[in-house]
Amino acid sequence: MEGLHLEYYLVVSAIMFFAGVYGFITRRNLLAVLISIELILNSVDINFALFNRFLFPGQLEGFFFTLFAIGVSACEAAVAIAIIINIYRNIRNIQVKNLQQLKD
Amino acid sequence: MDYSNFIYLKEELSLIAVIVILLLYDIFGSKKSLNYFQPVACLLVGVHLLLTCCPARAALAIFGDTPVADQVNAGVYPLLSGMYNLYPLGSIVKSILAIGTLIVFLQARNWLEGERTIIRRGEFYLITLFTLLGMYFMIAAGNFLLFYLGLELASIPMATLVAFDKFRDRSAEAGAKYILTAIFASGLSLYGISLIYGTTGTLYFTDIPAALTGSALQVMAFVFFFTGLAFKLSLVPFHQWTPDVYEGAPTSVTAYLSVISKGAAAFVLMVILGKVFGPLVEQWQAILFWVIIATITVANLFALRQQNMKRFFAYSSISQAGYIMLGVISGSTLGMASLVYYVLVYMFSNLAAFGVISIIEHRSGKETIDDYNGLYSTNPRLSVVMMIALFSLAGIPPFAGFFSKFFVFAAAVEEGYYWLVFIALLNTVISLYYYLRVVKSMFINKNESAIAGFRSDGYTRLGLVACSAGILLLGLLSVVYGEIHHYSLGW
Amino acid sequence: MNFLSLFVLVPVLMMGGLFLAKTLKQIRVVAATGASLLLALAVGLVFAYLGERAAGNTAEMLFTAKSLWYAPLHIYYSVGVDGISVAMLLLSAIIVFTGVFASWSMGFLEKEFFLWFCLLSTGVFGFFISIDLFTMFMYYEIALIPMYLLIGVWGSGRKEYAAMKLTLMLMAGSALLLLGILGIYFLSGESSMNLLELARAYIPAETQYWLFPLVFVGFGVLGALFPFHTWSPDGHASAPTAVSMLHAGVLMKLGGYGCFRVAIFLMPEAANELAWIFIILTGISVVYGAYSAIVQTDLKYINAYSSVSHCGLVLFAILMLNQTAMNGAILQMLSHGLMTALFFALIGMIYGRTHTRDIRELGGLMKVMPFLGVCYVIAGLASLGLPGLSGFVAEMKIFVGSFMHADTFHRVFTLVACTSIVITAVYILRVVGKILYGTVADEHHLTLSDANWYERTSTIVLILAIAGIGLAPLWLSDMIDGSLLPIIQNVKL
Amino acid sequence: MEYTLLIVLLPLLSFLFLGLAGKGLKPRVAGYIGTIVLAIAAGLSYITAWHYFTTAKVDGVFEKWTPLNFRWLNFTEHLHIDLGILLDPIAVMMLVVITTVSLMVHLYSLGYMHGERGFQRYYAFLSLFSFSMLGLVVATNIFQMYIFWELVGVSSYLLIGFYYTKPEAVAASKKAFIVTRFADLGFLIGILLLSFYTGTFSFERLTSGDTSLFAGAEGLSFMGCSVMSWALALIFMGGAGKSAMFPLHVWLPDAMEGPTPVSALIHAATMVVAGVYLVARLFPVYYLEAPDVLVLIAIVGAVTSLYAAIVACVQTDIKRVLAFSTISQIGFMMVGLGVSGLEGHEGLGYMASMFHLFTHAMFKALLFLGAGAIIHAVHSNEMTRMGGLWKHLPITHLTFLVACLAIAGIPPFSGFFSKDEILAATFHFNPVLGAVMSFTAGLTAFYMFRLYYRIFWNKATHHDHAPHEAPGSMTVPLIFLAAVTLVAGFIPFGKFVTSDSADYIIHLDWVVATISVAIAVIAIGLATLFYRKESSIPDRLATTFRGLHAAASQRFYLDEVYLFITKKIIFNGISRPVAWFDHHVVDGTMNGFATLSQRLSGSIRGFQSGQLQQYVMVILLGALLITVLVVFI
Repeated sequence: MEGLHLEYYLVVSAIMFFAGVYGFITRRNLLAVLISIELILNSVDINFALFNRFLFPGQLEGFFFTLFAIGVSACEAAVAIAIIINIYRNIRNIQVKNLQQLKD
Repeated sequence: MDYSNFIYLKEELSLIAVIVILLLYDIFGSKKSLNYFQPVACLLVGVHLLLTCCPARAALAIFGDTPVADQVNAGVYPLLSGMYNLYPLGSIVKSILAIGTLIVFLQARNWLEGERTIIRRGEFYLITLFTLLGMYFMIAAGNFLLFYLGLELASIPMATLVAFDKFRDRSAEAGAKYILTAIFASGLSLYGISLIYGTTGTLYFTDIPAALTGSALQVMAFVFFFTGLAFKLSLVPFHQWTPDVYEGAPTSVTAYLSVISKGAAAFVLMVILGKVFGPLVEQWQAILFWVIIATITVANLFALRQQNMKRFFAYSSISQAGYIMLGVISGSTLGMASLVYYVLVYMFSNLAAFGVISIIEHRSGKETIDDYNGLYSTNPRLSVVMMIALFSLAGIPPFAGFFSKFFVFAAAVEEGYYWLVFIALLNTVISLYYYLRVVKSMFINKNESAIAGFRSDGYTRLGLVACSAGILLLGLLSVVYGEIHHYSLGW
Repeated sequence: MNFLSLFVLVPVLMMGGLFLAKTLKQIRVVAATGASLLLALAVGLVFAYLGERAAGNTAEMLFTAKSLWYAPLHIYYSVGVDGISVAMLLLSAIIVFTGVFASWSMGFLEKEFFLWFCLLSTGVFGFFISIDLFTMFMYYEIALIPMYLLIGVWGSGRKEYAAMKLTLMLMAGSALLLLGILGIYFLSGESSMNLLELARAYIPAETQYWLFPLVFVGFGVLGALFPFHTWSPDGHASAPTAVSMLHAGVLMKLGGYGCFRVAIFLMPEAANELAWIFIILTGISVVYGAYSAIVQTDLKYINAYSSVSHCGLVLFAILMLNQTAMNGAILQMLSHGLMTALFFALIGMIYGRTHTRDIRELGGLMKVMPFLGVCYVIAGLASLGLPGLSGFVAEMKIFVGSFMHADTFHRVFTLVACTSIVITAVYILRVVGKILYGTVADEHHLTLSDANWYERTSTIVLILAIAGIGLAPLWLSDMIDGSLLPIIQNVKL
Repeated sequence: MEYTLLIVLLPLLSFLFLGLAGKGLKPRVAGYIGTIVLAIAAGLSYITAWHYFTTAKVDGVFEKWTPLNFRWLNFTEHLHIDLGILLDPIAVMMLVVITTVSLMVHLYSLGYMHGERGFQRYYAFLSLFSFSMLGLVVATNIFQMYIFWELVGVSSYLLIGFYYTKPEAVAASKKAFIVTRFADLGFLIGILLLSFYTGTFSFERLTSGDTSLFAGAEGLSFMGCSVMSWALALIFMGGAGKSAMFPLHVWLPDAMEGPTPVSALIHAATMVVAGVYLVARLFPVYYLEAPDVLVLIAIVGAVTSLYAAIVACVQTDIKRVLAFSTISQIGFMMVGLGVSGLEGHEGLGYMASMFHLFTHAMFKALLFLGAGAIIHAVHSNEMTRMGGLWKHLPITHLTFLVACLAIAGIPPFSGFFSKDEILAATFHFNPVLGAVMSFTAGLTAFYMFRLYYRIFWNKATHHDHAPHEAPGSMTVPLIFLAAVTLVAGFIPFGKFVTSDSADYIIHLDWVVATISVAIAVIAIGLATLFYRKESSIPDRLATTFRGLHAAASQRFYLDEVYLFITKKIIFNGISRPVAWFDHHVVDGTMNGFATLSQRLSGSIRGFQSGQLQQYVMVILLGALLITVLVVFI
């Protein structure tokens, strides 16, 4: 515990965050994109837990926030997957590049 | 805290009651009785609206709790240990949103009664009301947690609404784009909130300002947080989803998205900027300054050459968001009042326009500007409603849009934003150009094969009449603005 | 209720009446009744005003009334008139009246036409009775937007382009204006939108320096200030008759009136300091418009450029900041309003018969339609400043007044502006000679008829007004003079 | 004296009545109304003259009477346009001249214009003209004069263009109006300058000799001339325009396109001398404040006079000859004014000039009316279509001859007296100028008799039907005017109209008189030699002086110069470029904004690519960029 400062964890979460962003931007499959988003959300969860644990140990706000955020991200994933399935049903494909009917 | 305090939550509770009733109705109602779903939904929302509009003071007086009533009247009254804020202006905004929702419901009939959606019509009303509830929470939030939950409640169901026409791949594409961008934006926003929590140690709105130091990290946190709301408001550069989603989504949903969702976000943004990020005022004003310029200008430039009506209105609504932000940037009482008023007027105008677009789309399947050529000769009333709406959006007197624009400009000028207002004003000229394009196609252009004349159903007409009345009267009757301004004092 | 508000109420009621009207006859009855009522009101107002003044009422504005409208911004619905607004109201009423008769037989969509026409009149009348900046601005914009549809739907030629250009340019002008008004409101320290209260307040000089151009250019666009005048030729050329009449006759006056009521009245120091820039611009307008008119071949273009020249003279005179010139400017507004309306009415009537406005295709019309021909000559003579018609009075006031300016620069520019009277003669006579005299250019024209009763009504009323001002200008000029004093005093501070 | 108002007002009423109701009247009735009204006005003028000249003399000096003066328009407290009636010797004289000639013309037109389309309109215009001209001469102030000056110009415009279906007439009317308008610009600027420095328009104050009035302009000068000189020179420019002084005379010959009686009234007897009248009106001001301008006036007058006389020698259109002769004679009047002094005997030029104005009005009107009768008879203006008419038109012939003798300066016809005095004054002023004027007088005699012979003698041309004498309504005016021409020379003019309103005893300068009569006789002799019978001398002379002849018959190419200025410089050189500039640069800029926005809109459309991941990237980059900007800037 002593060896691991807050900063290390923060670095991890930041890396997760940007990995998620990177994934979102580069992956071609909608599901992979969705997974990348989960990475982002999880990095945030880590952040909340960390701050609560390290900086404001007397509170529970951060932990609660984490819990709620996890719940919400589950909902988001569910809705997103439902829509992706719908897309698959319509165009038999879930490649991001096929989502380009709407532009200009 | 005793249970009588629940009366303060009358907006949310009554909405939840409505939702529950409708849910049960949808589940257990017979197939025949479901034909009356729309009137019932409208009626219930109407009842809810009455409750919302009924001032907290009066409601409290019934329960004999006058001291609290006075306190509420004077300003913010925290409830649930500060998690929930009760303040009159919030109630006003909520009732505005409820009115908008009601009009959207009125106008949804044509679409929902179609063969592919008729079995799912109940869902539309329910999901819409859920998002409305989310917005209520956002508005009432006194803590980032509630705010976040409200935000998500307002945006996740929205994605299902966008993708509601599940057999149209455009609708699905729009839904996917919406949900993924929304999650991404809320991810950024959450990241920002986490950093704020990290640097201040609290999530309560009232405690944060004291702990803000203006450090680089906090500024970054703020910007990330801001992204989430800017996304909902579709401010440039967070706007790119808007045209695609607006075009792809069912028209009623687009209307809802462009007005209610945006209005709530604008109000909440202003409240949070003022209440929570007050110490960072210089930073956020600088940010808004450029964001507003970019928003109005870019959106106008894009709108210039749009052909699809819905897409066109998407860009129009982006630029309108820029004007709304003029109220936010001022940060003053005048700004707040003007913002709320602007949202109200904008709501009526945009809903009128979308009402017309919607009914034309469902009666004729046409939705490009050129299709509207010669509309006046076949459907004069619809054309006039559309024209009024467009003029109001462009800010032409005697329609209400003129007044709302004037007030946001006044608010910004009061704080010395002369250049900003100047640029915004020049942009109104561009916007006038493209609004007039539509007017031109309806009134001036000749068309052999104009959209055939038809008679719209009673609900739609009621909705359109309500919108037109709003557009015509809101400006001339100063009492509306006066009330809003009165309750905006000190927010 | 204050009876000035009737000026706004009557057009609104007319709109209601038109809305209910079913047949063409009913529409005409409503329009004619309303317009006559307005004219009667305006004439009554003139008498009431003169009566009050004769009775020794020296208040700056008469018949004032105000009621709070938007408290947070201190916006009142406040009305009041002085001699200048009375004169402008009379002008507007005359033009509206004659405009109704000039558009007696539009041929299609009469109801809509008159509805928009009434909305336009509402704006115009409202503008002149207002003494609150906000309502003034509101009415100003109300008057602008109907133009788009009036030109776009009922116009001719490149009407869509012209309508769009006109609307956008005027709106751009009003954008500047809005900023200026907000600036005045917030920087005067008075927290008032009332013109009279603002005039007593002191706007810091350095603020005036940037507010003045905003307001002046904002109104100036409508007053066809060079180089923002280009909406005018195209717009006028494409507009239907009554709209050209109302637009050139009254709407362009809104610009001059506004420059004068708002820009100069409220910001006298900047007016003194910055006038020279605008004097150059307006001086250019005057000469430039006249020269441009010489080579045009479309009747309406000729008249439109002539309007640029004449309206330039209005702004030019206003900037001289002395009583005589300003008085001349107001008279010029009246005079130009009447004669240009007459011109447009006649051009409309000629066009309605010959279906061309190209002077190369017209000729010898005097023989075919003597009444219209004579009226056209009278309009032309008024335009080139024949004594006994209104143009002379106004121009002489302007020239004498401007020349009295102590500064050589102003006097030199006055002389430059004077030269326009020669150029005016050139293009007016060119047109008259071309279209009215000579041999009939087109044999089909020989079968054309002279003016109808409604056309005669319209032109005769205008000619009477023109001659009335031209023959007995003293009462009018005195009425205006009395109201100029506050402005002059403000400028001299 | 209030009835003098009627003199002015009656023609106005007549104009309004004929103008508004004329269409419903029979042509003849309209003519009678106009004529009767004018007759009343003429009668009133004579009464006025008699009344004035018998009672206005106080201490040997004619007083100025102002029976009527009211404020018409305010400029400032002390600067205002009044309308009123000012009676002084010249005004009264002009009233008589104008009403007389106008009456004659009205009468004459009954016959001459008989059966013309627009007969009523014609009489309405004549009334309008009479009104304007009368208003002009009785003006109490310079601005009133300017007002009526413009009105006169318009009536002239309307009457020249009376035959509006004839393109030449339309062009001539346009030209007349525009050229005089241009001159009026000078007049107006002159008024502006004058009133700016003196603070008044009133003739009474301006000519009172009170030099303190001009103190404001003291010491101010522009380009070497004092401000007052400029002002007065510019005012003279107005007069020069109306009085067809070189080089602003170009409109007058063309103005002959109007009906001949109109030429007689407006373009010979009355309107064209308005410039002379203007200078005479302001004479004290000219004399005291800007003597240099008077010299200018004399020179302009002399040049005009000589130029017009030369051109007149080669014209073949009889009305043009008369037109140039008019120009030349007005030149004489101008010279008379230019060389005149103010007080007592110095004022000979002034008196002579006014006298000449009076006599010239009569005999020139006579000439024009005579020419009208001739044209009426042969239906042509060209000398070549005439000849040998004396036996067909006996009355016309005789009266014409009287007029020719008068203009040639043969005693005892009126022209002799007036012209001789001008010559005397000129010689007194400057012998060279006097010589030039004498030469011009000789030319006058020459071209008038050229005209006379070519019309009435020379080779008779064949006519389809024999020319016959004009009806009574036309010959009566001729006889009347001839009678006036015969006796007018004996009017003791110096008793009535002088520069200082005091008596002036005329005594003939015998030397000058002898010389000028001798010159005139020689000139008439030459003309007789050349033109009495058909002769080849003129042709031979024309070939000998080919250049001069060609130049003179082309009026020394002045019209071409004007055409060049208007067509090439103003129309093509200024207006077209201005219109081009307006259309392409000013308008182009505005359109450019529109195009620019459209272009910009087009160029950024790829930004909205429809790609989800790009949207997200933009969001992220936007957020980062904003952070960076806010944190580091």
